[in-house]
Amino acid sequence: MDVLVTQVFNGLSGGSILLLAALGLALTFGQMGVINMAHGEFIMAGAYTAYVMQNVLGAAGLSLLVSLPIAFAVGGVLGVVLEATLLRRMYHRPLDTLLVTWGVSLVLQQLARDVFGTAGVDVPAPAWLSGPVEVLGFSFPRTRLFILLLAVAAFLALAAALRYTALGRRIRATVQNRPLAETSGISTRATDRLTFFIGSGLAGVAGVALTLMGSISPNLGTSYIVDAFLVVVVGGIGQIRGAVIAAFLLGVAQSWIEYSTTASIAKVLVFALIVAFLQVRPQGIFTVRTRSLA
Amino acid sequence: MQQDYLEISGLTVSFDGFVAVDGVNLSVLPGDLRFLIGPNGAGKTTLIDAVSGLVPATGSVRYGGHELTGRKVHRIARLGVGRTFQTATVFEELTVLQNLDIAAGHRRGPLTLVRRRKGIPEEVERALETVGLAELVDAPAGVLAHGQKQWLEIGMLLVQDARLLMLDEPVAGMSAEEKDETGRLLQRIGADRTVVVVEHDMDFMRSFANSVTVLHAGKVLAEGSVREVQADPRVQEVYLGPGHHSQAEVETVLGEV
Amino acid sequence: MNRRWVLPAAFAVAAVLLFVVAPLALSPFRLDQLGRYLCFAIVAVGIGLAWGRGGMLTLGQGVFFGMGAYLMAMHLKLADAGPGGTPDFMALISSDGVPWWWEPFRSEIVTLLAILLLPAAVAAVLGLATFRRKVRGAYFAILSQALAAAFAILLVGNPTGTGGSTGLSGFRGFFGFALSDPANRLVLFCTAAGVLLLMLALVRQLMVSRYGELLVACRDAEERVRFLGYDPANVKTVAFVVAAFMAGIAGALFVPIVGIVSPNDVGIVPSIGMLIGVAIGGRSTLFGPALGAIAVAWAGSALSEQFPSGWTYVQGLLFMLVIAFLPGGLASLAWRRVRPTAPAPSAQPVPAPSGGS
Amino acid sequence: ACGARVDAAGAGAPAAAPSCVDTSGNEIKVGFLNSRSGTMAISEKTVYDSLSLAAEQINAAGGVLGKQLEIVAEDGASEPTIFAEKAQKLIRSDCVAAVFGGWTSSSRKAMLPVFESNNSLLFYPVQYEGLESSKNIFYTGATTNQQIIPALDYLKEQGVTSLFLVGSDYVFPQTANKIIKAYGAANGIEIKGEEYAPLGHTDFATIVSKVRDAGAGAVFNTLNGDSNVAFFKEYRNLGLTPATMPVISVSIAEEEVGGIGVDNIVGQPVAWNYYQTIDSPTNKQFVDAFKAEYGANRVTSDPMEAAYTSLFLWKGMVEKAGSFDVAAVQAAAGGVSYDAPEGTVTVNGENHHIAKTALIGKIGADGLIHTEWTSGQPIEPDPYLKTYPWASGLAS
Amino acid sequence: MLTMTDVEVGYGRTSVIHGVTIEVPADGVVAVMGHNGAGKTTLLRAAVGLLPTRSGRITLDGEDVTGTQPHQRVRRGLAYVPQGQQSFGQLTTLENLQVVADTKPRGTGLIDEALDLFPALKDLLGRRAGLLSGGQRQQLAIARALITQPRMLILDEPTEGIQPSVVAEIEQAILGLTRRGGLSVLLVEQHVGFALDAANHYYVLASGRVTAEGRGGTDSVTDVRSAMAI
Ligand SMILES: Nc1ncnc2c1ncn2[C@@H]1O[C@H](COP(=O)(O)OP(=O)(O)OP(=O)(O)O)[C@@H](O)[C@H]1O
Ligand SMILES: Nc1ncnc2c1ncn2[C@@H]1O[C@H](COP(=O)(O)OP(=O)(O)OP(=O)(O)O)[C@@H](O)[C@H]1O
Ligand SMILES: NC(N)=O
Ligand SMILES: [Mg+2]
Ligand SMILES: [Mg+2]
Repeated sequence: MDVLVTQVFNGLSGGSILLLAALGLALTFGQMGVINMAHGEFIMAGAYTAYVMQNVLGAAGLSLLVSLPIAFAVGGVLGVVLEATLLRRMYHRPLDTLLVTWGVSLVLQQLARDVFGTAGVDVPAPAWLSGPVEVLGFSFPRTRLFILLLAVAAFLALAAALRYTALGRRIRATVQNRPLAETSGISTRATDRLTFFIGSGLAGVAGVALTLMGSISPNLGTSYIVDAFLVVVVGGIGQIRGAVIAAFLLGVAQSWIEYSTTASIAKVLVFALIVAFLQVRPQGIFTVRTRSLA
Repeated sequence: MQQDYLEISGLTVSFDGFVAVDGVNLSVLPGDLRFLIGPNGAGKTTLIDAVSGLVPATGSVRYGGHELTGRKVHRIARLGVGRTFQTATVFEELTVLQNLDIAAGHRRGPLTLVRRRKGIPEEVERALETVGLAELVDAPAGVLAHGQKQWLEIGMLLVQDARLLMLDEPVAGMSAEEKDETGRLLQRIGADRTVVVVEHDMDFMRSFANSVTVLHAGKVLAEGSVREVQADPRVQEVYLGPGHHSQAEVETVLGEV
Repeated sequence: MNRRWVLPAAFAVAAVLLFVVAPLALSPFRLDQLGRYLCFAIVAVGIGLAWGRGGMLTLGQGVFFGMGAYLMAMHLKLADAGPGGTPDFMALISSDGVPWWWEPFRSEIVTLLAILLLPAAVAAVLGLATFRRKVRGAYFAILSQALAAAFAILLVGNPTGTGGSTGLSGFRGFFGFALSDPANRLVLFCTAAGVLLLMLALVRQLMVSRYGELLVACRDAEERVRFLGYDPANVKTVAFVVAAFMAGIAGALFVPIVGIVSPNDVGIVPSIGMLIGVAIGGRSTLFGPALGAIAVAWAGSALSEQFPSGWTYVQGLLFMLVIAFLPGGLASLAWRRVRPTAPAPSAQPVPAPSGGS
Repeated sequence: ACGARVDAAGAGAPAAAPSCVDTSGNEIKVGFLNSRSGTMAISEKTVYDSLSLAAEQINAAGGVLGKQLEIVAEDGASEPTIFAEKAQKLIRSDCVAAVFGGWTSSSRKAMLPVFESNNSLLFYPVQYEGLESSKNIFYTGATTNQQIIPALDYLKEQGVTSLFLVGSDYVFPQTANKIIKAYGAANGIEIKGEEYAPLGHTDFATIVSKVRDAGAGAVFNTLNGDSNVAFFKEYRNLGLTPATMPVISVSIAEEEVGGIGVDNIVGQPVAWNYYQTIDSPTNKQFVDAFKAEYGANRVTSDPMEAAYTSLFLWKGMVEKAGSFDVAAVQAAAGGVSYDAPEGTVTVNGENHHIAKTALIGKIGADGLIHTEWTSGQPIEPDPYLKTYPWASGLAS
Repeated sequence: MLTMTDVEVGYGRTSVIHGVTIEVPADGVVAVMGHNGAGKTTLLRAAVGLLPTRSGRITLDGEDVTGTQPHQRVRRGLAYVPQGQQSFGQLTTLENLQVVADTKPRGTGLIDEALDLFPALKDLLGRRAGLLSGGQRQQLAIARALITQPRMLILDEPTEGIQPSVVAEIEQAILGLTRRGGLSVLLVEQHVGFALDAANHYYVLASGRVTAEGRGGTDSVTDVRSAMAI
């Protein structure tokens, strides 16, 4: 029972971290089809934003909250720059974006090394987030609860925006058929940029959250990028809700397997499960059928 | 040869509860140029999809002594079933010649496959002449205009040597002369094959159909000669709405009788 | 020049450069270095087929490369240990002796066969499983990347069997010949060069064959191919298997030339690294991937000798600029020179009405 | 044209090509081989810095045998393959007299055959898993009996009777844990659990939950790199402290403390052979010189000190031999000692490791490490643990 | 309303349209005819801005729009129904209409009007457009264009794939709109009878050049047929 509660919580918590890292990708990859390997470095930029804010503001409690919107903007601006300079000309060859953004990721990592130094830095958690909360004899780290809430909130906001707003429709329409969107009166360039801003901004937010969990170093992004993509793939491309289910499933699977084996075996087994899963549902949890032969 | 006919019985296709093809029975014999008409959304394309294996269906589709339902797309194709698409789909980066050569080739063994093509195979040569793309033989298919792609698709069917051909709106977007040419071509190749053509163009149908099946809301509404079908009040109702319709009205929509 | 002679001439020039000029002009150290580049070039030739022609962006070539390399390394360790002996690293960290799955590789024949067949067989199973289920495009790319990650984790986590993160190193002999003897190293280099030329010839034949056209058709409109009676899964699997086969052989040659294989050579990063040369050289050309791989590996060594952190920037910029602005790779520049009247590639392909419209 | 067969050339050690080291001029070349790009640059850059400092000091003091050191620096790029290749280059193309560098065991293992087949010298400055000794390598970091075993002795003295082992999934932690288990079995310390995380693993919720639930007396931590940060943050978030369950670490040095966050790790013990806070004139001089060169905010750490020391040890060997010749240096090495910042160290001529004093320190609120316990005198290196009866079953 | 003067358009290095000049007067209906591959679609794509012109000028309402983006032209009152039954496949039918109506102040009213014209779409509002039949999608495409209340409507074979009765309705609707005034139409249509019936003026295109032109009306059918027969 103890183990059950702890491991389910750990799994959900791990899932919420994956979800935060993957949510922006669900937009830029799932919706726009850009395989942005630099997404991890946008996360890193968010984390360093928190570090800089910490140094500027001092007070840990305040700076964490202030960092969230600022990191969103930082990630977003990085994304827009990437979109406007390179990706703009590549929407018709999505696989190539993977390699271009891999290059961007190399450069950003090295840049971070040259600017912030190769050693990791620390952003202390504010007092109201340190230590565990005791509920019914179980202790849950406050930081993990905070990330769980943040992830769920970010998901709800994004899903609602896409589903119910004109902006959401515009984003989806542009992604579907660029020339048609353009001739329907939508500025596809502005829309692409905005979409990329939001998706990359979410990476920035994820970065701030991750400062509560682990190290802030130039290779921060590399630890999350593959898992984040797997979340989107398992969820089903173009499906934000799929990403949520996938993130929590992977989180729980990882923590359960890890509990009875080791973290390494858990990772390998989770990969194997994903391959097996794609045999059953090659298009992910949620599939969008179309009649085209594309 | 005697077995080379298409026999569909009780064919049903449904998507999440929506029944697009609803218990269709249909047989088409070789030499018969069968037109399949019906309002938009009647289920014509879905019917072809089901026969060619693109969508799962229940019921039975038999062709040449084989049951087709449940088979994979490429297995059905190997049984001599070919089709075109409502929006022409060709290999954009390959040349016209390469498109045709590939269509001709599923029977080739591995050894032929790993060898280089020498010259233009005879059947490809013939198809090029027939569909009038001889001059564009080395052009990438991606640069062809809409109509030219449709011709190329027909050419691919020819070299594929399909015995059952299903064409989804093959003359959409063609000029009158081009339609006539296509029609004559269909008659020629239909002489010893089983051909099903989906069309909205009533003039075209009238000129070239041997027999007509009208589909409505997934069901067969009427079947017979062009004249019989045009005169069928149920067909008129489906196309024109309920009530009696003047001869002139019927003619504008269903063509001169 | 008559076009018929271009290709044989290119092969002849390559042969002279590799078999005559390089051994005479380069110091043994540089020759070893070039030998390593040639291994990457062999991998690149296969990637050119699978990715350039077949559209399969395989981010997991490190797995097949690693299989070939580890198979070879296991054999060399066992051979060094002598009949019935236990390789040095194993004796140090475990007292269990040689694991059962190492035993077959005491045999030279078994090892060679395994190098030729095992990566290809694994690729065949993986390829059929994924392509049959229509896993493709970005899905395939990311899946293959996850595979590379999992493979590296497995290697690291199993030190008694694989040497863990340290990998396998310290080989003395190669099928009985001392690896430290310069004459043997020259033979090794020539073997790599010969294999490269052979692989180029093989891929060249596949590219110009009907199979090559079919592969491009599957890349561009996989579903359409089915209606012509082909199973695209088989078509794609063949290219994937050929690429894996080449990667495996390259890995096997890499081990005696470089003297070590470790998880660092097989994970996500090296797997992507294997693509960069292909992209830069020109993914859908014959010589482009091989030349690109050699050039990139050379630039890596040369630049990092001068500016260690600079190489990371250069590598990143190469990826960004070449792929964004020169998708055909450097070969497309050369091609323009050679054939100014070449048919224009449709620069702006008709915007595919995606998403089922 | 086939070259020598393995057997024809003796036991796999065919005669090396003659050395090309040029000793005729006023300068002598030495190679520094560290990762200055890639993931290991974080650590190895610091080693490179202290090597450079040592070279500068040696040159300022008149060089080695009257010759100025000319440094040829190469980047190992965090890849063992590159290390092997660059080592080859340094030896054969640049003709250096000795090479200093390497960090990960994989980089060392990759270079080892290169140095052996060329009969050249490598000075390796990092603590490692032991079970190795090559006549072409000098190991100036600790082997297990100079770090792991003293740490266990310390824990035993503190009354710890049970341990939980947490490490990264690779050879150093795995070997270290084998030794710890054998020690535990012989000394009545119960091992309550053993967990490995892949390198770069960042979610320690499950592992830390297991650690908490196991209720051991202490945790023995062989995690490497970034994983430490995630581990200690999680540890503290679950309310665990040095008082409830201390975590002794063997891979966390001064530079890492900042990244983990002092708050998260303050009061936790670590085991090394050197800390910046060592109070001795030699160390003060080293630290001051280092800060003067690289900035007051930089810290010094064990591997940096071991690298710095290695250059002086080589100088000592060369001067004792009166020659740069490898065979002469090898012959002269035994007994060479140096008054290093960590204290006096002496080269063991048998196994080419050095005798070092073990120090257990605690992380202070200032982010530095303060000595708590010492082995009192230098411990003779014993890479194969031959002098420890309980370890006899470890390596056959 | 719309003029294209001496425009040259192409793909890659090849030109497809060579110096074509056409004019669509305010409230006028102009038909463009020609064989497959004549360049009709290419011409229209240049008119809406999907393809850049290599030379020549395009004006809309007297203003030069040659270098502008399609959406900017749409904001100036242009609407385009491309060839090939295009839609936003993953959006529902309703969302396909909304996404255009979003740009308009009283969008929902416009959607209702469009649905009255194509009642068949009413039952399909919740279905993804990618799942519709070809004809249903084409109706949706025309509805989408009309929702923007264009002053200049560009139609590329609008009745292709649509059932005959609906074709008749579409023809009536287009004629009705133009006769009501305030709408100019540039129409590519294989259905020569309808095209000339609707048009005030026609152009025949062959190999990227205008080879014949003249006044609309059913009288011209034979002229056009013979011009196209060449
Ligand atoms: N995958 C699907 N999911 C849901 N509904 C579908 C799907 N495929 C087709 N339909 C619906 O089935 C009906 C029949 O479509 P089909 O394409 O067969 O019509 P059609 O007769 O070919 O029409 P048209 O003449 O317009 O091409 C349509 O209402 C369509 O929306
Ligand atoms: N993307 C493209 N790249 C290169 N050439 C193209 C492209 N699209 C069309 N073409 C060429 O331009 C010419 C005109 O094509 P266009 O589509 O404008 O013809 P069309 O008159 O609309 O024909 P249809 O009646 O078949 O629709 C054709 O010869 C075609 O080969
Ligand atoms: N030698 C080490 N710590 O890897
Ligand atoms: Mg249809
Ligand atoms: Mg057209």
